[in-house]
Amino acid sequence: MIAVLLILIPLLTGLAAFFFRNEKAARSWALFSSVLTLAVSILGLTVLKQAKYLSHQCEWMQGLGSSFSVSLDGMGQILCLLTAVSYPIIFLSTWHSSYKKANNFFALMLLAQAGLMGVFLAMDALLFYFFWELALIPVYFLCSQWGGERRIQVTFKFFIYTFVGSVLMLIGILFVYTHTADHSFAIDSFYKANLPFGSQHWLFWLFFVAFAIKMPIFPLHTWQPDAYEQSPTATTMVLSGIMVKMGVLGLLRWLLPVLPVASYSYGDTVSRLAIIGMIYASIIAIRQDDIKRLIAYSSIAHIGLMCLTIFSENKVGLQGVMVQMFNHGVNIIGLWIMVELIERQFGTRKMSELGGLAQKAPAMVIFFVIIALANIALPLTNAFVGEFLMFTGVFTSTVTKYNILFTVLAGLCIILAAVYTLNMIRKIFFGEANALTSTAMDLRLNEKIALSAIVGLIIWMGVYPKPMLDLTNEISDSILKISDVQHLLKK
Amino acid sequence: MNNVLHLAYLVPLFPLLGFLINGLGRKSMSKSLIGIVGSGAILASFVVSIWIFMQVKGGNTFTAEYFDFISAGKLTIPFAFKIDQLSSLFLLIITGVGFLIHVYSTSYMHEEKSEHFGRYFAYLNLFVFSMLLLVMGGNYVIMFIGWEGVGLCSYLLIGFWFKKPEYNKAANKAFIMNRIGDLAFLIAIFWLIWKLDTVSYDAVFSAVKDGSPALGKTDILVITLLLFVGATGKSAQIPLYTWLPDAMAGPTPVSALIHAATMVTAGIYMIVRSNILYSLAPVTLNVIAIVGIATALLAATIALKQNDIKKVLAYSTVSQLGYMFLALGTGSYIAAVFHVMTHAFFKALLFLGSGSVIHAMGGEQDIRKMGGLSKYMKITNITFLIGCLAIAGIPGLSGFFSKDEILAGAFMKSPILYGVGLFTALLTAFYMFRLYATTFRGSFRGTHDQEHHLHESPAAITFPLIVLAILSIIGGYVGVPEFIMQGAHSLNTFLAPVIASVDHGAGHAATHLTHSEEWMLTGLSTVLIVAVVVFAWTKFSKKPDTEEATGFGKVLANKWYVDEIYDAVIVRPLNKLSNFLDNMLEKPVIDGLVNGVGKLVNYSSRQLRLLQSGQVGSYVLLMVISMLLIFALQFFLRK
Amino acid sequence: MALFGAMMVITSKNPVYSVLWLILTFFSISGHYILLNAQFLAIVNIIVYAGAIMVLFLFVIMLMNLNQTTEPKKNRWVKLAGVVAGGCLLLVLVAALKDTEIKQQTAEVATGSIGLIKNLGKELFSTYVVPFEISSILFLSAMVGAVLIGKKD
Amino acid sequence: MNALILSAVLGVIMMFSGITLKQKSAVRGVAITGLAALLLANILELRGIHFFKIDVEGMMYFDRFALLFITIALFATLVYFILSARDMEKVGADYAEYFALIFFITCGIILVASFKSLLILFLGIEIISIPLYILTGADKRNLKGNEGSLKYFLMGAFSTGLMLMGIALIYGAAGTFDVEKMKFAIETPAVLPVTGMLLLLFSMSFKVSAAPFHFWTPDVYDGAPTVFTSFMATIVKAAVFIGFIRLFDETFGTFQVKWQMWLAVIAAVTLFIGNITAVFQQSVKRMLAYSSIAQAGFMLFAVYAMNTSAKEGILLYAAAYSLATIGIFSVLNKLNDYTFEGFNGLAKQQPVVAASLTIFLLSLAGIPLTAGFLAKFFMLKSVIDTGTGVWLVIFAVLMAAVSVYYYFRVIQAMYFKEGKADITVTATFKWSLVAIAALIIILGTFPNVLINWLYF
Amino acid sequence: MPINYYIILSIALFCIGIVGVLTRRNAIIIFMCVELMLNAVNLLLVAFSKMHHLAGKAVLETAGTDGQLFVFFIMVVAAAEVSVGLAIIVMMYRNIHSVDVNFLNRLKH
Repeated sequence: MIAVLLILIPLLTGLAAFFFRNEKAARSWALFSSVLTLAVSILGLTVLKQAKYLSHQCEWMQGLGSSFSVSLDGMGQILCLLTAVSYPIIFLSTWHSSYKKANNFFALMLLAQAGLMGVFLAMDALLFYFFWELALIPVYFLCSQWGGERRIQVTFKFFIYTFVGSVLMLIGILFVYTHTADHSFAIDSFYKANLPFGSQHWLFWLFFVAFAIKMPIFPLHTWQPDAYEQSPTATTMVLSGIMVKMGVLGLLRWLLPVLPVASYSYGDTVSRLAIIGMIYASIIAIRQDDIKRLIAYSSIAHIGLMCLTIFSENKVGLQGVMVQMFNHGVNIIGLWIMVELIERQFGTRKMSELGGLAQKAPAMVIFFVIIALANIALPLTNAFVGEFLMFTGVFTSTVTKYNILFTVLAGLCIILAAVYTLNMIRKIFFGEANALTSTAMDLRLNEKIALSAIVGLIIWMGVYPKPMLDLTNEISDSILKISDVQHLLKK
Repeated sequence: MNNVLHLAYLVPLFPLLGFLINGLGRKSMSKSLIGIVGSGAILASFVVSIWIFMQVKGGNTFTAEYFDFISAGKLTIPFAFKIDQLSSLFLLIITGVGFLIHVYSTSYMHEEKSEHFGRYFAYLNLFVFSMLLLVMGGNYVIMFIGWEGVGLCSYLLIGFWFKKPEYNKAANKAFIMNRIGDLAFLIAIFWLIWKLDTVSYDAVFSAVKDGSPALGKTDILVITLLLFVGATGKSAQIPLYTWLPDAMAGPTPVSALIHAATMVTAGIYMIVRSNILYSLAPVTLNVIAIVGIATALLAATIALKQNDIKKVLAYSTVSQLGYMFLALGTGSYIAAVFHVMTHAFFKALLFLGSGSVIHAMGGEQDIRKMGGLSKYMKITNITFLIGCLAIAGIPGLSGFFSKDEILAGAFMKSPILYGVGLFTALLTAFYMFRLYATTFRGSFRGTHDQEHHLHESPAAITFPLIVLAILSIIGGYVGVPEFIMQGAHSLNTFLAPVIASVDHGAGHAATHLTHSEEWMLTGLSTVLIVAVVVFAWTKFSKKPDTEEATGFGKVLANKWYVDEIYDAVIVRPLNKLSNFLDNMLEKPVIDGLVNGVGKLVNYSSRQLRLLQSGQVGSYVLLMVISMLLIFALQFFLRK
Repeated sequence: MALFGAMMVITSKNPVYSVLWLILTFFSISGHYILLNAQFLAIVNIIVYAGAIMVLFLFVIMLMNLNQTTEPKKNRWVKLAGVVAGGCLLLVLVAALKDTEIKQQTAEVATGSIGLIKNLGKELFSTYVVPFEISSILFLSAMVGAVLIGKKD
Repeated sequence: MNALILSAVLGVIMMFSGITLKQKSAVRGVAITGLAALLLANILELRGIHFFKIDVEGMMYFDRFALLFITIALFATLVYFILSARDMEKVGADYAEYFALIFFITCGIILVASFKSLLILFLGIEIISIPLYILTGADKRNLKGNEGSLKYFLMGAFSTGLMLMGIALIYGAAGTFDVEKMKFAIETPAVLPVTGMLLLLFSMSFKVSAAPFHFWTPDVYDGAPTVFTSFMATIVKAAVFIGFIRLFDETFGTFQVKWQMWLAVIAAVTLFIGNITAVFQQSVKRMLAYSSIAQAGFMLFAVYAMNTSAKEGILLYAAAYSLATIGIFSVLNKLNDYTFEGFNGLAKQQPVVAASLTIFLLSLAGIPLTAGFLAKFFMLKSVIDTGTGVWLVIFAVLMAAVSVYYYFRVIQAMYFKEGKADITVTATFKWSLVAIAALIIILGTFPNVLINWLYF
Repeated sequence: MPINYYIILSIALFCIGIVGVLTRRNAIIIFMCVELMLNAVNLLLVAFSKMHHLAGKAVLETAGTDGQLFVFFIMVVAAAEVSVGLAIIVMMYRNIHSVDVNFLNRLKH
């Protein structure tokens, strides 16, 4: 019930939002809806956490062997919570950004939320694919309609890029489907599918490319900086905070357990790509002048670490990834809020044109510094927990021989992250104020609330991450159990 | 839980509260209130620390676990504090010196706006909190939290005056260099987890002690090396020392507290904490000794030609830290801790004294523009002199005892180490008295305006100076060498439980050298030092070293060009690489490939549509040709 | 003769000659029909094709005054390509079909009664009545179409 | 059978209605009512009620598959009439005759969908083709229309020749035209039927505009009056596909190995040419012509795979593709400017129309939750089910991604570009569009509606 | 007469028709060539019809009739086609005063 509600609320309210005429009303409606979703999500975490509330299955396309099957497992809980938490924050923080045809904007945002929820909840491959695409369409319209100057080409590139990935995945899904014993798209059948080792190898790449584009993994990442740069910031938050998690979730739920042998044998290859991407993106981030691009590259680096960890197939690591999915989402949304504030005030995102904001906007700088530090995984912030566990996972991995090398190389990104993040802080906030920034205004109440929520989450998850880690315990075990290659090979 | 030391959480709690109150209320609170909250929090911690120290002294050590910080898979990391001799001693130093510096700051920073004043104290409290976490942590992860936390506060405080771009750059540099070390530290932690599935001190040390098969010789070697790399970052050793002199951009009390007394000694604390591991890794010890002595020498040479009062002290700090590492490398862990303690006193004193001078000079830091200040600032003059004597190692003062112990240890390890160490000590004495003489002796060389303003600092400044001066004098008597007075080395006795007694490791210096040898060494060094002091004093009182350095002096004045080399070897190539990747790889190649696919599609579209010529004849011809092809292949090739 | 006629159809410069050659070809094909004892078809062929259709062609050609104008030369290469392609197709098909599995069978020549109107008619109006009716739809539509197109507006 | 006879009769009625009814709206009314009756009659036959008891044994075969397709085709035609009938007025004066011809084409469609003898297939295809030649040239003063018509005619006649040769060769081998009585052995590589089969393959490929026999398509679709392009690009093409499938399933099913490879090649080439060439088009009409080629490539998958899911899928595909394309053409009809710029800013002027159009385009592009996605899904599934031709599938989806490019150009023009694509539409038109869009979504979400029919 | 002869003859006629379509520019002549192709088919069908009659008449008296009937239908269709086709050509001629297919190049690319 919870699972269905999580999809239905944004879907229905989103559709309803199309019919609002008044911007203010649409905005409030969207906020209301997102808070409602959040409430439901929290309800699912606390009061109604018995299995019967969390999953739902009903007939749908039974002729095809597909059913409408949604369920909240630990990973789903985390990601749905992330989605549910992000939306109110996004709406709050962009309360003062005005959009042409705001009703459409909010409607599409909510529809995107429905799609995202669906992706995180779907326990049926076809349903998963449906939502996968469905989340993309509203985002396409959001970016193309309300984005920056080059929005149309850039969004289009993004769309086609991800579309290519997803149709490849569709073929993979279909192929696995034909090999399931009961001709079903259900996730359990997929896990039990008796796939010949030979076809696992190319199937792996079909799936991986789809997820890699979404995450994105080097060298399939080039849509991302452009897309982040050109999208309206509220959408960028969705894109980078939540949407990239689709890829991570895909790897965890649909790749590792479905194709364990191939995941094992290509683990090193993928890890290498991930590491190259991490270092590459971190280095490029150093010289970016546009804040959005900088954050985009930093996100590539962070996601690369998740990918690396996933393929080290190690419990600590997987738990780290799941926690980090939440944390990364929270942090990067926080960063985008800052970017939005800066851009709205000064009309520029170029760091070279900013500077000295710290004098005029002390509250802003505090929030920014905290979030930025969380972004570079300073201890007692949330990202530290995630990254620590992920690195531990990589380092103690038993599926690769190169665990030490991987960790060290990936670790370089910690240093590089400090370099570009601190440079960013310095260039934006420190130094003397210039003509542009001397008129700066500090945060408004709504922004303070949104940012406080984020900072609260950062600290909470950084100091006491246990509740979240507990959520990941069972699911990471079950994923690892299914994808245990040694066991399979013995058979 | 029953142990009273469970209350140890109070120690970091007070600074944390102070941080929160000052941080959130900095706009609404008055400066005096901020000062009281800030200093009071530390005082409260100090009081609790004394109580803890008493408990520990009474033999009560305890590891207090509060909650599970991280538990994932087989790994469980509790949020735990370990209270034992080592940490309680450090608690005293941190909260004690910290309190004095807080008091000092209330006056020193008084000219800042209330908002920034509050911010300053918030940072300072946060720093103390982090430092306390570092030393109290019951496992490596908690230590790492503190470890990064102090790095953060150092970053924040160096860049405290955020309007000055170069200060911010210095802050960044400090943080990034620390991060390099931190990475090594982290990897060491991962290694421990990999091999032992735990990071708790107790578990790790007992595993080592019991010779757990999970942890081989190589593992220990790598872990210790990595930890040491971590320490070089935090404690400013070669090759990661260059941030520390730049860190002098921060307010002077900060330099005193963070960059002299406490934070930079974290590396020493870590190694002493893990001394069991190190004792099993002689190679690492050798590396530490060499790096330590090299750093000591290098920094001392640079200090010879510096003209910024704080820079001199900064290089002196680096040099002294090198000394401490030398001690660690020779296995004299207690000597290192001893030196940490004495150094905390006299270096804090020196920094605060220099702060007093700077304060009086209206922000001027160049010693060439000072001189003759002893006339105007009596207390500062005397206390500063005490500090200089202490650091130079004049007998009777604290520095003498600790330095002597280190040199003795070095001699036992290798006479070369001793020789270089002694030479460094002489250099130290030389540049310190160059500094002292140039600043306080001779005649005033500043502007008339400045001279007019010269005055003794207020009590909030002089009080800490006096206290620290007293400590600098008497601080050494907790570790009076055995050869002078049997059983007077109370520090040795106190710390003995936390130092592993590993048979083949290098034990206490005193047990291996005869008393007469020690007397001889001590005598030699004392005589030489006194000679140097007298030489420097007389030389620079009369004719201060005001002209530009030339020749080799210029190399020294420019810090051996290390910053330039780093810039050329690392920073600029990295920036260039970044530019290169962005402009030459990212856009044209990778994105170009992606766009190229699009262009290819477009191009082929343009070409393919030419096939649609509009001519029926060619349409039919193409159809016939394709039919022909299919027939031909069907019948003649695909039989 | 049929082949020769056919060749001439496609090589004659003057459309009228082409039509005449085509009529010749049709006649020769009709000859084959008679040879195969398909008298009905032979007659129909001559009436419908050689008679009606070809007259229609001729009529149109005359209407357009095309008899005088020789058509402009098509690009020689295109022509050559056409001939080569057609020739190759012929070669391939002949090569393929010459070994067909039914080559031993023969067509009944000059005997057999199925080609007679009586038999064909019986069959046409029994088994093939539906297609026959359907062809009326075809004619209807062709008629409507021809009127629609040919009508002056 | 109900539908066949009725549609022939309706054709005749429409011929005369042009004379008796002076009001164009009346003609339209008759046509729409007639078609609705036709649809009803067919549905009744689907339920087992036959109006006419005619023995068509050996000639036609009205099975579920055929009847279902006929229903779809008739429904699509009805939709087409509702949306576009008014626009036929623009073409020329012979309003009633157009309807008559379309009804005759419907006859042909029914024949092609239900043939059992090659003779009926031939007649059906000719009944479809001949009126189409005329409709293409219906706008007599339009040189493009004339040209398209002549091209279509010449090439169509040529392909008829190929087809007849094929039929003749097969007759030579089998001695019958009845598809059920032909039994070709797999083992012996019979040259005669293979040649005939290939010739039929070529001519059918021509009719469904599969590359490299597609050349007529863009020119004809572009030249023909837009209303008729809409009809021939959708319903007619789908019908020929049904014929294609039936032919190759029942006649040549036994030596699938012989043609599967070629079909794969043709499908791949078709996808490639259709999609790639569409990318650079400036005119939406011509783009849609190429897109229809591309879609044909996808539909060829059904012929390639020739299994249950292929047959289910081709019906869905026919419905999805026809509805969406008819919808797009109906809007295109109202525009003056057929280039992409013509759509600029449509979303501002006509949000409802633009939204429906977007759904049609998404459906064509194969985005989930639209019928178009499921249709493509079935096609892919059918091929993957055969266990061969994975390369083909991968190639196809890559091409589908290319197709997104040109479909979305229209969406971009409507939503993200400034312009004044002002069209006037009636409320009926608007809500019909919305209804179709809703239908597409429903088909895409709950395809069982259609599929269950197949089994009941 | 062996059926092979007829097959080859028909194929030859058919191919000549194709070559004609390929090489000529006059729409009417192209159309005539198509008719030639149809006639080739007719001839082949009749030949096959007789062949099957010979082979199958023992079983069924009317064996092979269908072939000839098919020819009949082809002629029917051809006639219809010709009427429409010529109408189109005439329409074309009225508009551009030419029947040269090379001038049909308004629609391309």
